[in-house]
Amino acid sequence: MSLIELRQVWKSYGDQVVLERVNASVEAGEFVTVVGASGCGKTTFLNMLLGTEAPSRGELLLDGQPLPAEPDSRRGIVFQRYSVFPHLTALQNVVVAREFQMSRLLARLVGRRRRQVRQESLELLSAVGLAQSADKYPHELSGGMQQRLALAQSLINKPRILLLDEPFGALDPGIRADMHQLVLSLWRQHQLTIFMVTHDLKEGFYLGTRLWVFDKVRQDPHAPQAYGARITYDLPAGRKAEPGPAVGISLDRGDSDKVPAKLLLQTE
Amino acid sequence: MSLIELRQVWKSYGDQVVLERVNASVEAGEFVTVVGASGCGKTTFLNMLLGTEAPSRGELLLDGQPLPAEPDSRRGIVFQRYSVFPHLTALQNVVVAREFQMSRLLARLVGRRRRQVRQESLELLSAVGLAQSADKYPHELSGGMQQRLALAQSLINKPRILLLDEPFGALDPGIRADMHQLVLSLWRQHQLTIFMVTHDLKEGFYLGTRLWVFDKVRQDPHAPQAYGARITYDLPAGRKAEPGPAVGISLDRGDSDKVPAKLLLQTE
Amino acid sequence: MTKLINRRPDRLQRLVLGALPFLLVAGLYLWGSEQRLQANPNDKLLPAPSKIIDTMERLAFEPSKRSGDYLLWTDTAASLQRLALGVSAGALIGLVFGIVNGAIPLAHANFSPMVTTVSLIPPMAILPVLFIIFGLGELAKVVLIVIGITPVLIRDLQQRVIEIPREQLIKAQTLGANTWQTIARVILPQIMPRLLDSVRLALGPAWLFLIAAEAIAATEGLGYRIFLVRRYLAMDTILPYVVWITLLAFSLDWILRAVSQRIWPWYHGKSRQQPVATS
Amino acid sequence: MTKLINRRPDRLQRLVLGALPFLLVAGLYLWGSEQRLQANPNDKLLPAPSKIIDTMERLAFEPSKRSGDYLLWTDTAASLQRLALGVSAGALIGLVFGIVNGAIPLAHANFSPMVTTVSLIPPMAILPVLFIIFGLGELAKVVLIVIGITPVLIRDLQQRVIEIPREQLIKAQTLGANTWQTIARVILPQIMPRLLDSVRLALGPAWLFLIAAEAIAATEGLGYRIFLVRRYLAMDTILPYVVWITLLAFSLDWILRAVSQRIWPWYHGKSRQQPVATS
Amino acid sequence: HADERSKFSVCWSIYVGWMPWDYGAQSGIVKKWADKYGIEIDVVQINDYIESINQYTAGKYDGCTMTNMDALTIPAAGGVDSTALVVGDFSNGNDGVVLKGKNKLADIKGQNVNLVELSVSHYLLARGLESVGLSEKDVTVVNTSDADLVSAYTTDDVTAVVTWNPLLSEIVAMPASTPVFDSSNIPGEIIDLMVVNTETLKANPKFGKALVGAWYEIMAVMGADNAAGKAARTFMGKASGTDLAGYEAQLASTKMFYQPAQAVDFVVSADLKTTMGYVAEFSFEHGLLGEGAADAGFVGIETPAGIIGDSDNVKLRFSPKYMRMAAEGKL
Ligand SMILES: Nc1ncnc2c1ncn2[C@@H]1O[C@H](COP(=O)(O)OP(=O)(O)OP(=O)(O)O)[C@@H](O)[C@H]1O
Ligand SMILES: Nc1ncnc2c1ncn2[C@@H]1O[C@H](COP(=O)(O)OP(=O)(O)OP(=O)(O)O)[C@@H](O)[C@H]1O
Ligand SMILES: [Mg+2]
Ligand SMILES: [Mg+2]
Repeated sequence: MSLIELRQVWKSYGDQVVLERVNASVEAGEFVTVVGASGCGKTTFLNMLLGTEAPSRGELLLDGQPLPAEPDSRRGIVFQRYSVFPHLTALQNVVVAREFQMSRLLARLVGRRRRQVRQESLELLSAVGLAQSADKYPHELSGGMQQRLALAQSLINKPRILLLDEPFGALDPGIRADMHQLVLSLWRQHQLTIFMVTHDLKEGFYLGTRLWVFDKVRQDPHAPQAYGARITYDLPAGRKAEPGPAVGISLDRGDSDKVPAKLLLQTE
Repeated sequence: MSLIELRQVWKSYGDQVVLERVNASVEAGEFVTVVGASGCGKTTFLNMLLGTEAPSRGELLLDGQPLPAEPDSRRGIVFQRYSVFPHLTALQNVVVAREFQMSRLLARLVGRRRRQVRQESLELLSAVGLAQSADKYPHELSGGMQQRLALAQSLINKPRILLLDEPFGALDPGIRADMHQLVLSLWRQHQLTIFMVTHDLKEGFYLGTRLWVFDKVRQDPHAPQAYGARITYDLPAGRKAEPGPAVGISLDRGDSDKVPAKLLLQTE
Repeated sequence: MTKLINRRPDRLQRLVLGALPFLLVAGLYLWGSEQRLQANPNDKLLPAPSKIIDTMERLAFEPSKRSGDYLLWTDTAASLQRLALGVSAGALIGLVFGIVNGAIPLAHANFSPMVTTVSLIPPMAILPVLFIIFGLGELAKVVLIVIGITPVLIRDLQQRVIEIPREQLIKAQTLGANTWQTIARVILPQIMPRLLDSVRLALGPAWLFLIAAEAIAATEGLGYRIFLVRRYLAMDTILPYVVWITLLAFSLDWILRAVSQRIWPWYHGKSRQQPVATS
Repeated sequence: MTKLINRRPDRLQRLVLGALPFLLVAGLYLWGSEQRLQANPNDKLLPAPSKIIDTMERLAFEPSKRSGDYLLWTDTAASLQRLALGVSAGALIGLVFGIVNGAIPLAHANFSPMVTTVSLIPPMAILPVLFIIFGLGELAKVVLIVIGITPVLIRDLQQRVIEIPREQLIKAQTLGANTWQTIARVILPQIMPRLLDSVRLALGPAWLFLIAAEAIAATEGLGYRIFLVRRYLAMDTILPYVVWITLLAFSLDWILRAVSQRIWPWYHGKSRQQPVATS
Repeated sequence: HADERSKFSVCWSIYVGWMPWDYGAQSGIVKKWADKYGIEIDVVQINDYIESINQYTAGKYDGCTMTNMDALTIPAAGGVDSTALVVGDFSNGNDGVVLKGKNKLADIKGQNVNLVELSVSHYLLARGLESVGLSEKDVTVVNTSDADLVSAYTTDDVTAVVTWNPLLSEIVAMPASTPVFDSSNIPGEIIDLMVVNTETLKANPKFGKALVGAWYEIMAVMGADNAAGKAARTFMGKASGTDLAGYEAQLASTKMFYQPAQAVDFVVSADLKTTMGYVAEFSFEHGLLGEGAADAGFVGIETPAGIIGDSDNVKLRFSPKYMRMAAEGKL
């Protein structure tokens, strides 16, 4: 049985058909990257997987069961922005995720369990390179560090599926390359199934095991809203091949805890 | 005589030295692209050219004269965001620039002069591909269209120097490619001198006639603020060579007036 | 079970839920009124609805015995006129000082501390001073409204001006604009819809000061009537007057918002992009 | 010549410019007072500064003959206590309803229309009703403040809750949080500093209602004293009391801001990134 | 249906004739008398005069100080059966009409007159106008809150006011002000009372006895021309925001009934009935008796000289019963 299965899924808002007849099945452990023109429904698709939107027609199955209509801890998410809690330090941002799970009433842990969760969380922060910034608030972190933190936070409760909606869209190109490595290593290590939306086709090919292109196959020039997008290409992507060698001027000036901002000049 | 000359320019904010001993001269018609790590002083440098910041030490000459300490119409600018006036339509955004110049008291034109300025402005809007959107407000335009508008607005008063501070930083990669063509054609047509800050080294090489890399040459680990950045590389860049052939899946679906959003798959 | 946080009422549910508290209040009133009237049929505190309707009919549709006026309408006209004058004057002063303080750093340094100080003085405390300076006529009432709302309007608007991205002011200068042109073509038109927002917020205090002023010296007006009939505990007049004032306040707010949306589409278009709560 | 829009005063200039209007007002007062006192040495309208200082000394440092209290301090204590009670109660109610209305769509549908309606009623208009319901004791004064500020606080805070990016609420749910946990760990802590902001804004109206309430029913308090001596036009008491109230209002505001900056560095850190005006 | 109780509260507001209540409460005289009858009486000050009457009418207090006219138009017209337990004084110059720059009452014609509308000032104005052959139609009445009359008078807008003390003396002291008519021209028509709920009084005669007993002990102290009397008057002056001299000036224009016998005589005389007839007429004309009132007699008023108006709807009673006990030393 596939992990995720979509059967004839339609999604429309009022008159506007956003997605039509989407069929697909995804196995555990795949890394699906999703590209498509702006406004074609990529985020809508992710929202359906997340449970914040329901399909208008068709079935969306998780482990063969209809997907619950609201987010839960089986599906983690990282948005382009606003993915971490601004009022908590980096460490607290990760700890709180465990506290939600382990203390249903107060969402606060004390004593031994608290120490244990702190320890776990610190390890995960180290894994994403934020050990030195554990006590900083998000506003003291750079954009890239915030997205690392969001990843760590999403992973501590061990979701089976990780949804990423242009997680690197707001980052500098140099920092992106580092994030790519991080996502790939987390994907392997935690044996995740990842859906990632990106605007960058190259990124899609580079990261994914499978690349989906969303596009409309039918167009009515008089009623542009009448038809929705579908998965027009479902391509095997380049994963398993390691990234090509990068040659470049590296303006590396990492402080001890910062992941260096690199400007990579890639050979064309 | 060079158009712009920098002689031993320093810039510091209190204790923090941002730029130190910057020397350079730029001739009319050059296209200088500026790259460097985040926070190294690129925007500060542009601000000095603009006149909103003054050098702490050294001389900054325009046509051999000290640069005036505030912005004027000889230097146009396009920022990453907020570059157009949200309360004016696209056409009004361009017209207002002429009105500032031609009607010192009311900044309003009437009658024949008004019609003439509207005509001029419409032509410029056509040149940047916004003829169909002349009566739209900025919030009705996409990010790329807003930046096109900002370019048209900056150019109508014929500045000698155009300053661009990561003008495409907030745009999708697909749209960027179109913007590159536009900037290059405007540069040629209006015989501009351009300074453009970018985070993308490739973009810098591709667009400029000359590429500057800002970086610190000295570092004091105990006082990271003690030393500023300088122009560490001043490279001749690839301009005059036309862009390499782009092969790819084009998800072109431009409405008649929208510049198509392209996803380019470039050969590596 | 869907989490509470995710459960959204549909139209009908919203209507029913929203009406509930009003029905509850109405029910409580009816019950209390019945109780008291049983104990004392002349009780004035919670008059029966029929009594209230009678009184309102009289105030709205029968000329007063003493002056021959239709009291509700003369009161309303008098109050609305004072409100309009006071709020317009306040808005104008707020606009001028807000823009000057916000746009010109020297003016900000000059006026801002004084404005802050004045905004901290509770106008009620200086009523006697106001009367001495402005007399007791219409002027004094309008001035009380102006004094009550203007400092806040100025601070609001100067803040709004400061929040205009600096990029735009620089941009205007690179297009050749001088200070005056920048104010006239960049700042003023962007501040106008924000002025209307601020005025909508200021209407609450404005009503307050209007009623306070009318309570102190007047011959007509909604606040005058309420405080006059308070002398004989005529709740059958006070309660419908309060409802009427609330309705007027609501309509004014609604009209101002509608006007703003019509005149400045770009301003509301901008917020359309973010979901706007309909609180 | 630098454009006016670009000219920024340095520290000294700011100080001088800022002090100017105050000096002007003081000068005008002295001149006016001198004029009037020459014409009529018993004039009460603009007492000489020496008279004001005498009166203040008496009020602050001599026990009152009647009660043995130091009037200024008992008045201040009484008023501040009422203010603190009213504002705390208002803040608490505002917090609870603001969060519930903002976070739970069903509650929003239920309460929001009522809150909007109540916020439109000018509290002054229902003063008579309030006193009848709540009596004239301390309770009534506190309740007037509560009624005056709470609807606005609720609307403010529910708006702030709605403005928390939806992404965060979804994120919390993907981390396993239920509604209650989301409120306790995500919404409440983020709303607290915003509550303090709203409270600071509400202090102005709170002072207003306090003074209005004290004018009608009290035996001590700053508003009471002003009201009492108003009948005798004792400007030598009224003026310094107004200054004192202004000072108190200013200090309260300052303290609240300082507290907020100390407790919630992340909140102020965020705004540090944008230049914050010091209006 | 009122029950027998042991705790009572009465309210008062600042006015020359009511300051003794404050003195009685502060000096312990009220407590002494309450103790004597085994009850407790709370004496509460309320700043706003109208609010104090409203509170009494709403049933929050068992007694309240007010004038005869307000007793008729607020509690009595509101269906609360009230008894004037103590008739303390009548205004004998304490309320007055003041003109700025003019010196006879007839000059008031055509002017704006600032006063507390529907109060005894309004009544005084009406009586004054009558005396010079004018009517209310000849002037414009501007409702003005009492606390603001003094500052209002300093402006040029205000040329004519009707008010009471201490505001009256402040205003008269200002330049170019002439008092042209005052309550000494209509002696005995503006009466200051302690009004209590009739049913409460019936069920609790002790309450009436204690209040009246206390009142006349206070009167004895304050009326005496000795150090103790002076101290008491100084206290009252301070409490009302002025000093001994100011307070004595106000007393001079107030006909205080220091002896209970004086008050009893006043209440039983037929003049009271005539006065209350005027007051009822005035109140009816101004709509103060409510819309349900068909004529001035809608609310019945009981005086020892007979009932005025509807004897089936008697809501205001003047009874010399308790004051007579005081006069006879039976308390
Ligand atoms: N809640 C909604 N109500 C109505 N229309 C919506 C809603 N959410 C999305 N849409 C519409 O659905 C379409 C798809 O939106 P979506 O955000 O999924 O696109 P996207 O592919 O993620 O675009 P982008 O690349 O810009 O993020 C858009 O036309 C959008 O306007
Ligand atoms: N007005 C100012 N006051 C104090 N420090 C400033 C000011 N403006 C800039 N700086 C500091 O100067 C340094 C250079 O800033 P600048 O904005 O020029 O960098 P940048 O190269 O443009 O960075 P980025 O790539 O992030 O845009 C930074 O450390 C910044 O904090
Ligand atoms: Mg999207
Ligand atoms: Mg920069």
